[in-house]
Amino acid sequence: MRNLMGIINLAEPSEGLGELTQHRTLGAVPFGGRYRLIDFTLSNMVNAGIRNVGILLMDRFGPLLDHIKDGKEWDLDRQRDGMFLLPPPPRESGDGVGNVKNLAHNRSYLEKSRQDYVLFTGSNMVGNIDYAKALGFHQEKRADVTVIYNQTRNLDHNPPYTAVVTNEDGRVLDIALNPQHCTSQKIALNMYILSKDLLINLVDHGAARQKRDLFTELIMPRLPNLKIYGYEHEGYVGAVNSLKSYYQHSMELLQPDVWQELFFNHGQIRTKVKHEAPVRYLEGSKVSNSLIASGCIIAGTVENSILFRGVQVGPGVVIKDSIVMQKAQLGAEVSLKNAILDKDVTISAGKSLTGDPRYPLVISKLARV
Amino acid sequence: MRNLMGIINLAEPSEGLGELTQHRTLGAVPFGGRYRLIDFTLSNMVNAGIRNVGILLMDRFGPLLDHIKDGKEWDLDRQRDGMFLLPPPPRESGDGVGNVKNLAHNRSYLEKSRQDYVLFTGSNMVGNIDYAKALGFHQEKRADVTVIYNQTRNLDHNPPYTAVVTNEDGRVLDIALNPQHCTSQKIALNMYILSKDLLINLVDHGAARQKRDLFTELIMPRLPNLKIYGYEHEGYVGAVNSLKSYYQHSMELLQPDVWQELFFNHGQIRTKVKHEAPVRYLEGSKVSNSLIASGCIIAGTVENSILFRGVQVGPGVVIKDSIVMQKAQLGAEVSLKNAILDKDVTISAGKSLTGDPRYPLVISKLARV
Amino acid sequence: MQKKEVVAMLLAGGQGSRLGILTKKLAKPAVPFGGKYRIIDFTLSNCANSGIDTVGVLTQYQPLTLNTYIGIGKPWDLDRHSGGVMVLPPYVKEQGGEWYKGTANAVYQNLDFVSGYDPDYVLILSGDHIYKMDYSKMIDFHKKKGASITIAVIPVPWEETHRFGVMKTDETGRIVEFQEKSKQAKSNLASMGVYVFNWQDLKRYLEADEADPNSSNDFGKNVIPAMLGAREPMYAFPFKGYWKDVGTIESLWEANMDLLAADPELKLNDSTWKIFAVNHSLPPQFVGPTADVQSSLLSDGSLVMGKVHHSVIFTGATVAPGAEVIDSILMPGVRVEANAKIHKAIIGENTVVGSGTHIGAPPKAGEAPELSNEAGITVIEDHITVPAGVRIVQGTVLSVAAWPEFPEERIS
Amino acid sequence: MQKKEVVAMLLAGGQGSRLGILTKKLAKPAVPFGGKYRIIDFTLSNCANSGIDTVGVLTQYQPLTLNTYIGIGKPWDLDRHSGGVMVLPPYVKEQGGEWYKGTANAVYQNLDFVSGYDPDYVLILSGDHIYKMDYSKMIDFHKKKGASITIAVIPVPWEETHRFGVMKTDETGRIVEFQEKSKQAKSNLASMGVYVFNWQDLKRYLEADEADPNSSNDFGKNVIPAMLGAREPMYAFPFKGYWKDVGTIESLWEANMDLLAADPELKLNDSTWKIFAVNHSLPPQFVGPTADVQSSLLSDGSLVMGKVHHSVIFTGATVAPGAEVIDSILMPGVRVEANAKIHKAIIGENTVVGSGTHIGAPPKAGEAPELSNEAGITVIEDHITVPAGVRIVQGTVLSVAAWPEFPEERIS
Repeated sequence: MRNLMGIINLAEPSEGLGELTQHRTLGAVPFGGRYRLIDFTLSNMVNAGIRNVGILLMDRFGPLLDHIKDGKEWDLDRQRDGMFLLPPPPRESGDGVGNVKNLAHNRSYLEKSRQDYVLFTGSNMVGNIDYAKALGFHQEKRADVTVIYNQTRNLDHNPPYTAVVTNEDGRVLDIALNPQHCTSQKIALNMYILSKDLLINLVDHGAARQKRDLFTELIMPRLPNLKIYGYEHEGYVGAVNSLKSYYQHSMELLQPDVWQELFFNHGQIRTKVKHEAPVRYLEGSKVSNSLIASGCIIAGTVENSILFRGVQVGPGVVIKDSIVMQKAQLGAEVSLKNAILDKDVTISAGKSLTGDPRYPLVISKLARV
Repeated sequence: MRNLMGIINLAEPSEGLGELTQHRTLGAVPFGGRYRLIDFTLSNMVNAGIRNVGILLMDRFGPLLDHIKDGKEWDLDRQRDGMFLLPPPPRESGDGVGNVKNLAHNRSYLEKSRQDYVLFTGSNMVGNIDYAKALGFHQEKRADVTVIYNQTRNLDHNPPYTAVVTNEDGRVLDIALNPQHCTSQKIALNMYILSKDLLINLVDHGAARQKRDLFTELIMPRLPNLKIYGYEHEGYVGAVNSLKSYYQHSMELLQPDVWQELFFNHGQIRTKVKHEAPVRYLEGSKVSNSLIASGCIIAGTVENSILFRGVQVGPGVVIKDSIVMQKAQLGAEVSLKNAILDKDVTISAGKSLTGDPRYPLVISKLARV
Repeated sequence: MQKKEVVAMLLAGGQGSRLGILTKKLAKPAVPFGGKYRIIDFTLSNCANSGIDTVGVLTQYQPLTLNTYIGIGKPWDLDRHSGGVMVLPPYVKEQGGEWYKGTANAVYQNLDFVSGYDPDYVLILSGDHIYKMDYSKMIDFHKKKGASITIAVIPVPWEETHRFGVMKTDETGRIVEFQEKSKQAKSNLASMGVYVFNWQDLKRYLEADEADPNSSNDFGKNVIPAMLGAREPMYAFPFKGYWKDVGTIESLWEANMDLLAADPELKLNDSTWKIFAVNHSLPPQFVGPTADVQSSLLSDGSLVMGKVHHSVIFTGATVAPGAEVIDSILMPGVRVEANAKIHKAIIGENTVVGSGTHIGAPPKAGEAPELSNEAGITVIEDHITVPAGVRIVQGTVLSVAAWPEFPEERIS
Repeated sequence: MQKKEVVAMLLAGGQGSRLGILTKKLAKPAVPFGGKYRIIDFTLSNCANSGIDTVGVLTQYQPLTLNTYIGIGKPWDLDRHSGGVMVLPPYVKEQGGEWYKGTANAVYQNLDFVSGYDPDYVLILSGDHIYKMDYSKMIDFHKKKGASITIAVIPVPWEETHRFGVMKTDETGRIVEFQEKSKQAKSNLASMGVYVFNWQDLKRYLEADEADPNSSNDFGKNVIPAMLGAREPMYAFPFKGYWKDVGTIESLWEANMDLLAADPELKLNDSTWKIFAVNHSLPPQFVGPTADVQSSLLSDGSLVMGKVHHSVIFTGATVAPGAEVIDSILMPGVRVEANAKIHKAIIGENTVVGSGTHIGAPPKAGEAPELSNEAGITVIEDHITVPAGVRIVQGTVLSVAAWPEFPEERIS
């Protein structure tokens, strides 16, 4: 896999996550009790043997940098290859610049990289995807671009999404963005493989023509001219692009088969290390069907929930169907249902907060309720 | 020194360095054969026992991040304290935001830090300054703010500069920015110590009133109300804020006493490690009064010059009074005088480039001449 | 090399033979403890939290796991350009090689390492105690007293004094008498095996001790009595707080159980004095729909579907539905299958307990454990599979090597 | 632990006694070489550049400098979560401890370490050769041949064959005969001490070798002849390029001088095959106004005001005005004072050569060097001060311990 490099694009829209992305880029959103979203993509890459990963930075990257540091946790602190932070170009106006300009600004990094193939991905996919197999497919098909997709069970997709239609050989016949009437069960995962030369060509062409998005503005219009193939990832995958999908995919971790597949069946999902004590369950604690991160101390009730590091659940506290991030302070008799508490939230004694599974209640970072 | 933290402000003006700062922040400007400007300030801090350093990022920080990584070279990759990258707030308009807003945006970092005192500096000072002594002075005088200054021999300063006047006790009586008629030989080094509480108060006050610069807009106007002292750094120091001063301070390194004082008399100046071979001097090479970084191969003539890593000086090449950065490719018989070549420059055979000591010729990064 | 005020020398070479099968392939300081730690984490974290940044770790017995674990000391902030942690095994010199003969000899053989830092003080530590201690306070005390050696002491119950070296001190704290494991103790202040020496005094006494052919080259037996005999200024530094030597199966089990108290004396969650350890990227623990967890510690990557009461569950251990684990310790990666029962036992790393098997079963009439154990704690070797449906009587020490006919005869 | 296709075992335990005072406090692989490297850098860099990421380093003699130097292997990209570099000293097991008896025994005692990675192949290396080699090509060759062992070989001049183990091969490259340091060599293909073994074969032969009480437990003397006797498929992998055993003062000096050729066979500046080393934050070298530097290598932090011709100047060494250094090696931190002369000499680390002193002076009539040395290379011990105005005759080996009356009598 020495011949594949990865580029993780952080310049992707994240408005759908509301307060969760107010101060952080999408890849830095905490997920699954101790991770951040980018951990899955980064770990998948490293597990596939990728040793050269560029990260296209956009704004709100502070928490992300603090999380990934020099890439040591992913064995990417290397003398040769390794992890590279690719800063955006200085902005001309107040709005985002898009990934094409960002890539163009970092063209010399692309040129200098020794690998022939590039895996270009977003940072919001939760899954354990075998990129080595995907590259094998790409090479076997002699494809120009290989789009990785997942087969879903239904046709009721939540935008934003990209549907693809392929023939039996895997050749992509159609690509559609958020179609009103979707007839395909194949949903692209915002990750594709192409040769470095093609990528540089597309970027050069696009940058000179004020294009912003590599996939929609430069690859999609070339469907007739390029050999675009679809590679199916058959396992679990969740795309986090809205509060609803964040909540839904979080809750799916509570299915033992998903927990097992994501974290144990394939390579490890690595993340930044923190020094926390094991979880203390006190006498009388009632915990069921929950993921609990280290450093928690639990005397109360936790059901169908995810607790991040260092949450204290006093006696009388009841947490159901909720996600509670790091260091939340919950007063006596607090009750939560269908809620998402961002980091360092304080809830005063006796409060009862209830959201809806489709519209979970979100409490922003550092809030005091 | 566990009670002093450092903040390095990269949000400082750098237009004076022209092409050298086109793609990099001032602190990332290569200096002295193998360093970047920020190495001096960072190393001085660490040598004084400072273990918590925040770096206020602005724009063009790519090369800087690549250089300092997680701070390991400065022993700042720590479980407690360490190095923190402080990103700027999202910009409202196209122009810079100033260090006050930047500090305000990172207020929680300041609050969480365990130290009582803050050393606030720029990134453009070349020197070996004992900050531990400066803090001792600050505490002994019970000062509110201690400004570190250097005594110069003449009154002909190059703007930008800040002149201070002190009484015998060291109390600052006057501060002036670029005065037309300067009567003081005491030039402030853009580094000062104050308590963390005072810093937070000033930032809170200033941020709410759209102030941009901590020193000129918040500290200077309070000269009548605050106990401001001046601490004299007695050794060598160079402030790099223009091409002329860049060239001048570079050339000063060729004085053996300056080389000795900067690099050997006090603590080490640390920098990012690169794997380069020892310098090869071939038969017939003529090198005198020059600093040569590792990886160079020399057959020609080098006089009063600084060669960065991996420069090849073929037979017939003559380099005088010049600064040649990393990996320059010089064709046969090339001759340089009073020139500054940025990284990866190619000069074709036979060319002769000559600048003036006060107006050195600068060739930008990656240029082909 | 840069001068250092203090260099710590951590004795981690002991086999810990009283821990039996737990230290067959592992030095005692590397034995897992408290759900996610190893014993040595407590001493190394004390160094980190006390600002000691130069530590030599003296190893000799089965050091591979320990060496790998310590690495360059990153988790304890000991990966420093100047100083940091250095593992010091015995080695061959021009005159040949020699194993470490005793605690004092181990330090003696590494005097060159210490000299390199030209320290004022040397802190001698052992790697097999569970406690939190600010060594910088002890060093301040040592300086203030002008001592040549300061020994940390803790009061122990009088009936246990015979297990320790005890100090008799005068009203200023100066040590006037030292008794090593005596039946007629004159004091209940036990040495914790933590010493601060003036570097020059340490060097002098170690050289003298080495020159004495009758010495067993041990700090407690030889060096300290010699210093007392020479009327050196020796002081006792009183320590308050939790301290436990986990040198036996019983004390190791007890120290783990101590963590499960409603308000444990040794707090692992204290953010001002963290216990650092090598952390692995394991997912958060999963407590299943049918779980019942009470008064227990659980670590990352564990999965509990059954009942866990008053137990310590290490990283990656799993407890299947219907199984119960009570008053027990499951080391990393242990797998307890459905309906198995584990009572008052220590299950070694990565061992599988088959479904329905009962470990720590009360003996039937006339039945005795195969290999008896103090205090009735059942211990199961690491990396083995105990088949389904087996009954293992309480107090058994199950090692496959020592009990080759296992397990057929024991299937109930 | 994760499976690895290849595990490398690097033999670094030897004293290197033929290097004399250069290895008094230092294992041979840690001896400085080439201006900024240590000998072991070449082998470790070969591993890094060949994609070998799991390396055990077997140490025994004076390992402190080597251990500190290797650390967790960061400069060679060997600080990995899975695999990486691990220093393996001799250790005490349940049955007691045993020093490494020979190269084969050293690996035998660490079979557990290797097993942990369940490798297909084991690469045996030594830490005292200067060369650049892509081991992955040798492993490919080994696989293609279906060999049980592949031995890297290099042609040597026929008159030197008696110094090596030589292989006679058939036309397919299969080894048909092996002669260890024989005077009647039948081939000039010398073994480089680089072996690829099938893991299972290695294990089997090491266990058999260990069981043989008459074996000296050495790969060259025992294991390889035993395999040849059993008609195992053994192949020779021909290596082209620079390779040098730097086991003597003379060969160490020569190998350094080889780097000074106008077009050296071993290129240090090749960016596709970098030699990695621990780098220190030292300033660029300063070549002063009065300097004259020709055909030399100079490293970071060095300062030259005098004449340096055809010499290797290590990090931090200084040459004062008027001094001259010719055909010599100045180890790290050496200080040559004004007007001193150094000819064809190796000056040990941090030694000071006083002003006007002449090292390597041609003998006057009837004068002979105090302690003679092959090839007339003068060697000065590390960390000493040679006073001003001394004359040291060429070929002297100057060790203060061996020559206590130094230096008074020698002042000219």
